[in-house]
Amino acid sequence: MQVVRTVKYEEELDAGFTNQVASEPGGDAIWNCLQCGTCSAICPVSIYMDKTPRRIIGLIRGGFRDEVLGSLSIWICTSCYACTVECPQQIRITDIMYIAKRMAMKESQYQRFVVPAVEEAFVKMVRKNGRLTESRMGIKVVRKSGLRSGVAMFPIAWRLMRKHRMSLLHVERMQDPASLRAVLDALEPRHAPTAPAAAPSRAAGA
Amino acid sequence: MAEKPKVALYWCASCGGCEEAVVDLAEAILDVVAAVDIVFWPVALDFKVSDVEALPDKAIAVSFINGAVRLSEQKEMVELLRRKSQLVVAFGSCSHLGGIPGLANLWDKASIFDWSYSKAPSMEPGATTRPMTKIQVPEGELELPEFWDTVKSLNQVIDVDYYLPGCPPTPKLIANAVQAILTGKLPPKGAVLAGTKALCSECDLNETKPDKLLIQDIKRVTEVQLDLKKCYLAQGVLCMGPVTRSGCEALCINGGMPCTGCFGPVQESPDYGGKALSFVASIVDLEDPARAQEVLAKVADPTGIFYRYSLPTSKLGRKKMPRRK
Amino acid sequence: MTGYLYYPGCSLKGSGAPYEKSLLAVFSALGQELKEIPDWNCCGATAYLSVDQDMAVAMAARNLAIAEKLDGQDVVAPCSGCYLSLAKAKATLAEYPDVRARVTAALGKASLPYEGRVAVRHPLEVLLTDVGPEVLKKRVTRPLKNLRVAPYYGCAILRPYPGVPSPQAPHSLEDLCRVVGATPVDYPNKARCCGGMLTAGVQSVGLRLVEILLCEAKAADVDAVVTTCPLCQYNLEVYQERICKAKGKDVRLPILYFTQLLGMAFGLDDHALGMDQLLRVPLVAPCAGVKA
Amino acid sequence: MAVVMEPPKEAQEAWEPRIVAFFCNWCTYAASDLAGISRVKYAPNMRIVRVMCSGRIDPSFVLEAFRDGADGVLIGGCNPGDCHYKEGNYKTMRRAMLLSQMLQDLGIEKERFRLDWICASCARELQTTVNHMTADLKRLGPLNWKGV
Amino acid sequence: MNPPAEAPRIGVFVCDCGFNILGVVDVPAVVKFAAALPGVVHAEEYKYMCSDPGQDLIKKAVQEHGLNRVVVASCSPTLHERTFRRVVSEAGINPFLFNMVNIREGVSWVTEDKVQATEKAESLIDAGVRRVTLQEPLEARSEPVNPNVLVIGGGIAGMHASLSLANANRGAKVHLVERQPSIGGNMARFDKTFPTLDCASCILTPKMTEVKIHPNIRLHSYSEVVSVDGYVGNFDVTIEHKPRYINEDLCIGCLKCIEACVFKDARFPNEFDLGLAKRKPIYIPFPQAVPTKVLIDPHDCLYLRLGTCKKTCIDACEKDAIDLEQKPDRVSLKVGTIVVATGFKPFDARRKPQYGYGVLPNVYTALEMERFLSPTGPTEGVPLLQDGRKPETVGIIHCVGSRDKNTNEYCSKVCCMYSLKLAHLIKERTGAEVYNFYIDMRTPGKGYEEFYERLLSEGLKVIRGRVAEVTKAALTRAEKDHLIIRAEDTLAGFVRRIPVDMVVLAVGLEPQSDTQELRRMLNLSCGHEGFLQELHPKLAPVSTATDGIFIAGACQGPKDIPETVAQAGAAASEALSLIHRGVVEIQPYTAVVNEELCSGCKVCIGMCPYDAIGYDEEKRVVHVTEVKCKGCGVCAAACPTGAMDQQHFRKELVMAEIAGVI
Repeated sequence: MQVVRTVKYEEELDAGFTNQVASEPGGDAIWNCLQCGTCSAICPVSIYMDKTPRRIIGLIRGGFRDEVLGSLSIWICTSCYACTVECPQQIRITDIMYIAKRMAMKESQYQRFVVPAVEEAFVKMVRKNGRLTESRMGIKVVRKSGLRSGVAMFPIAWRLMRKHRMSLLHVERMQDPASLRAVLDALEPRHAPTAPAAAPSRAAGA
Repeated sequence: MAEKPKVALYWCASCGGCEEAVVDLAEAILDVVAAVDIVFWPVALDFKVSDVEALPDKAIAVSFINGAVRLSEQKEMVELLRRKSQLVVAFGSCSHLGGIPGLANLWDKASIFDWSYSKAPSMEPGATTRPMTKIQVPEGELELPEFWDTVKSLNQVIDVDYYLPGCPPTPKLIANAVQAILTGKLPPKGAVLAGTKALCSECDLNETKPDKLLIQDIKRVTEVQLDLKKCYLAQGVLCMGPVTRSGCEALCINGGMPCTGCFGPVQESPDYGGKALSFVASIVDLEDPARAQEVLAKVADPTGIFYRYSLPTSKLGRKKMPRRK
Repeated sequence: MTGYLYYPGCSLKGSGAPYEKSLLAVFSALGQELKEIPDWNCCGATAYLSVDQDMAVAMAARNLAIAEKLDGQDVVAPCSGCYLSLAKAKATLAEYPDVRARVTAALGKASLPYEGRVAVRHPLEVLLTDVGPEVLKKRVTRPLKNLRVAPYYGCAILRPYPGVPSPQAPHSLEDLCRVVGATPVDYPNKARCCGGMLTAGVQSVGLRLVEILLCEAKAADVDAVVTTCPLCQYNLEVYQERICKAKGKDVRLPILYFTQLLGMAFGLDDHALGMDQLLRVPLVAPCAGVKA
Repeated sequence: MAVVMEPPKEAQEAWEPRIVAFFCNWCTYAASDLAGISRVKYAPNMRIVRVMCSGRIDPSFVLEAFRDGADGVLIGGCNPGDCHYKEGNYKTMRRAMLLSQMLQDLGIEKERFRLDWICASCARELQTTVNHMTADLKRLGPLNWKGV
Repeated sequence: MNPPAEAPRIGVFVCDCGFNILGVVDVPAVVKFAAALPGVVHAEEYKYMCSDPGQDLIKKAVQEHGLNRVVVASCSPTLHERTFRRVVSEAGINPFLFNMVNIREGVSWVTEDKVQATEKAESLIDAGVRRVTLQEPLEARSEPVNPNVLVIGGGIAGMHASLSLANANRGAKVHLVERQPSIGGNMARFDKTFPTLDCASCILTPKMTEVKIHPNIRLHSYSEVVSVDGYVGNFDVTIEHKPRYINEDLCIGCLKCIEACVFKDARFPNEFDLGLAKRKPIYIPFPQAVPTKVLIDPHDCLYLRLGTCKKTCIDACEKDAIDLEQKPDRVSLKVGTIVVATGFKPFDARRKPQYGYGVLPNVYTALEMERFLSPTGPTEGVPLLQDGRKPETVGIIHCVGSRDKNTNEYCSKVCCMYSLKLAHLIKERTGAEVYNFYIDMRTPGKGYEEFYERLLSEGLKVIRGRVAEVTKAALTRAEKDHLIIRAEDTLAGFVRRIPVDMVVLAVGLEPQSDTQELRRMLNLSCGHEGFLQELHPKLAPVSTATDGIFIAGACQGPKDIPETVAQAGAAASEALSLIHRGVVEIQPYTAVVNEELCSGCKVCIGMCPYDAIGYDEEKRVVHVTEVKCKGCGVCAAACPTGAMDQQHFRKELVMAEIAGVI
């Protein structure tokens, strides 16, 4: 058992963090949170999160930037919007999770974790072909999360292929992916507002 | 009376109806002609402006000026007559309120010329000629008076002593006025020589009105078989009686037509259109907005109907033209 | 012949092939035309939103813009995930002017003006409202009498943009079951998430969610689970073997699409419904070799 | 000269639209009091003239306000059915229908004359109405009827 | 309008109102501006104009400067117009030669920019001064106040108000109208009340009987107010007595008819017990009902529904009180004041499907639990599960429908306390383990926190976490055949799933469903949530914008019984002060016609909903019956010639104000 200092001095926190989140679409009502816990209660995967959704919102309001962007919670969220619908203060918690993910992605703060890597692969493939090919995606997931999981995935892929629901040869592609890229490139990458002179970030919280 | 009082009659932006009205005095005109010395009456007698200028100031006992003021020349003439006359009487709706020509204040010189000289169907397409105030021609320099953007009533140009309302004023009214002037028994300056109350007070059909004057629909005169014995307004036909000054003895109504308001407003409420609109909208007794909108839409042209004779002397006076880029 | 614009989405071209087959079969049987949006692109799903908001919205909005350019008929998105991405893009563009400015400018460059006129709908709602239960019932030739079914909605069709009425207590699948003569069972977790991308990313958590849903369906002793989304169908179907091995519980169950259920009741041919492409087929289906 | 002169540039910036608001005592005036009590801030361009019922507002008052230099006129009354005197606001509604048509005929833009039903507890609605109207008028620029 | 008699000598008094105005408006500059206005001979600033020294300031200034008109620029006229008019008249000036300019609610409280606020204040004062210059002296009219009082709603609020009024009033009648067959309202359904746990019926039944026997109270039970016209001091009220099919004067409440009814078993849901217990077609809502008279439900009674029945009830009744042909009858009466005490309706738990009310077994609302706990309730005081067993574990969920923007955003104030009370009673009666799920335990009243203290020491399990859902999908063996409550224990930091046998939903309080009709009938207004709106939340909590009509209890907003009774007393005293003064001042804002200008066109007559304008045949002009005129001014605006005008709001005054504000 290692004794770790848990108190945070104010200057270690990022005071502007809350408004950063609030200024993004979907983050506007974050200041109204009652900390009532409905979101954590309705969330199907909150029991697997290192910090429950309620605590994430509380941390964002407190300015605990590193704890939030470094947490597992934002990656385990399956965006099923149950919290958004149930929140008595109508805070869009799912959108706030996305905002946190985008910030974490932009500042590559996230720990080495499979979900962000998978999502980055997804984006790359869709940018190239305009559509996703499940088989190729499956391979990428296996590469990212280690060979062991690949072994378990193999029988599934095989049976799907026999049922003509998956194929290694066919690549699902738009006729003219360039027209999609024209749209995407016209949007200069709007990285989430980076933190102002980010406070010296300690090791991510326990 | 050593000398017969001099009288002048002049017409500005006028349809000539007021001149007609004088003639309508029929035999009575003979007494008038006998009693006065007409020194200036362009429509009927060949007097020249120079004749008037030759007269000493205040020489004319009374000038009857009809028609609205729309050209620079008319302004000069009425100012001249003002100088020369002891009394000036605004004769008829145009000089009293701006009259029908006053409705031109919904446009301005540019758009009127644009229509009359280019866009009107009678013009060949692309015609661009415009009237000029000065033009050199072989014979010399020709002049035209300046055409104003805004039509004005007489009292917006010169000081007016009395007003004879009506389009045109009724012969009886004219006779009384002349009589009053000749005998000197005149009300205080600025008075309108007609009734002081609204027309309903002297209209026989007023008794037939139900106590609560409320209508469910508005009909145009052509859309309904009017019961001439009953108040037209109660039958849903727009009659401006309640808001128009009395004095005409309900001439039109006795002729089977609703009053259109040529005698103008009573003293207390100078803006005729605002009051007309208010009472019409108030008596249309409908609470459902859609139904009310549907019926009120039958007042096809509220500005034209409510300000038919009095746009120049209304509170706003004219339309504010959109800025042309 | 009223028509709709059809947005298949990547899954229906892959593991969701039976969904596309049965959808097209059922709609054409009902005389409803489904015109595939020409050169549609991926809706961005949940991944793009984690990378860049504008791009995620633009991805989905491009498809809507193409739909508007055609004749602005309603867009039908069978995959609940795509339905959610398209609806979310439309809502974000309507609510946030600065996002709208940037995205419409970008779409403009690809000469795709976007005004937000087009409606995004799910085929389950289209069938029950535009077509209506009576018309469906008339078309049923082979009522699936003693078929016990667990109606499973998942989350994207319900939240946060309800694709079917009364999102907190949905009943559209139950209504559909009654139309085809099947008996819908009371399935409390019918609106609980199936794990979505988690079954690939964090398998321990994803499989647990799937296990809960399958155990409950098993406990309700049903012949099949009916879903409205290819991702839910994939999760509930392909991991059954692993869960049986790992947890020592028999959770094997056929996982159908509601369009397949309807197609069977219409008496359509099994191949046309992609029944043979399922890993496990309900006994009542002809191709299961056993006559109803 | 009918063409309206453009006010000089810098007057444009310093210029603040002036809204004359006729509020009925029972509903909209009560809402303005509630806005005060709840510190709901709104554009200061509006000046309230209190009357007992929106039905008291004579269209001539509106014409007078525009002639005297108002850039916008707002009438606030109770929702139909809520009038303290049973039916006063129905007359207001009908008069406003004809009046807005007449004002547009006279070149006064539609946004310059508004009739809004604002109930006694609708402080927020009052705030949005005043702010929106002020923004509209800033876009339209001064009416400046004296210059017509 | 005749010109003002003497030259105007106006005094302008600008109030700082502490910092409320001074903080934003540059008052000294405003005073300097006012001093320079035409007609103003004196202008000064003071900290609190409405205070005594402030009022004396005015009187002194009137003397010193010979003022004949006064303008006070301070708060809203709705607050202090009457105060300052009294001061001005005491200083010898006609009270209507006074004008109040609102620069607090109208300016300082709603404007950020100080310069613009000062400019706005100055232009409003300019308008106020121009207006006061043209104002005419008027006399307020006084009307007699009818001593009778109408009280709508026979719950604890209505009963207490009626008793306070009836005890004070020599000879005047209190008409108490109650919609249900018996008075008692929602409180009659409770078993115990917090925080003292004294039994609801023990403190309620004596009051009910007192109401029954009080000579000054005429109880109209099973009746509704149908229409209210008139104004303060003179309301014409029509009440409809719904048919009980029993002659109330004859029935002595012996209840023999109930036994004799053809329906041997009670099969129809009893509304008083929220349908949990059953009753016959002929019934009495609950044993201590007042009046203790039976009634027949026409939807259930065979004869009234189908017209065929042996009518055994009639034979059983010795008093021959049953009259199956009874029709509703209406009675009209005059009252001077009205007290509205119509109470609340509980939030319909079906609007929260996540809690499974009406779907899952053993999920009840708090009101239903009150009936279970009540000795006269369906289970004689011991809450039971549907299978008859006593519950071993019970979960009470707070804030059902309240503090939730998807349903009601407001906090219903009483649910925390009554949930603690229910927890205590359930533990006492069944020995069950009770969990309370709350967001904030709100115990604001006297003895409330101590009550919470007591519950904690009794071992009540409290979990700070708003419940997300109640489900029967068990995940572990222990959860089988239980209702699982899923909530995050935010203090412990864990999401928990707690299996219980029974769930109680602490539903919030909502306005009655027909508040809108009641509001229109009485010319009142409602707040955003739908409760009746008080004149001023702090200064006039039981008065309304309509003089003579007062509100008390939950109809004005969620509150507990102590506060309700306090408000009932307050409403009674407000009504009594009007009654004892005997007269009430009516503002002289009536219409007045200028006969020289009236053409008899009759446009104005149709404008008046109170028929206050008549047509004089000989003079061919209209005339105004001042008593009937309410002073709205609609006729003045419609008059085509300006002959009709409204006192104190004459055309010239409004035109002057317009000129001032621009």
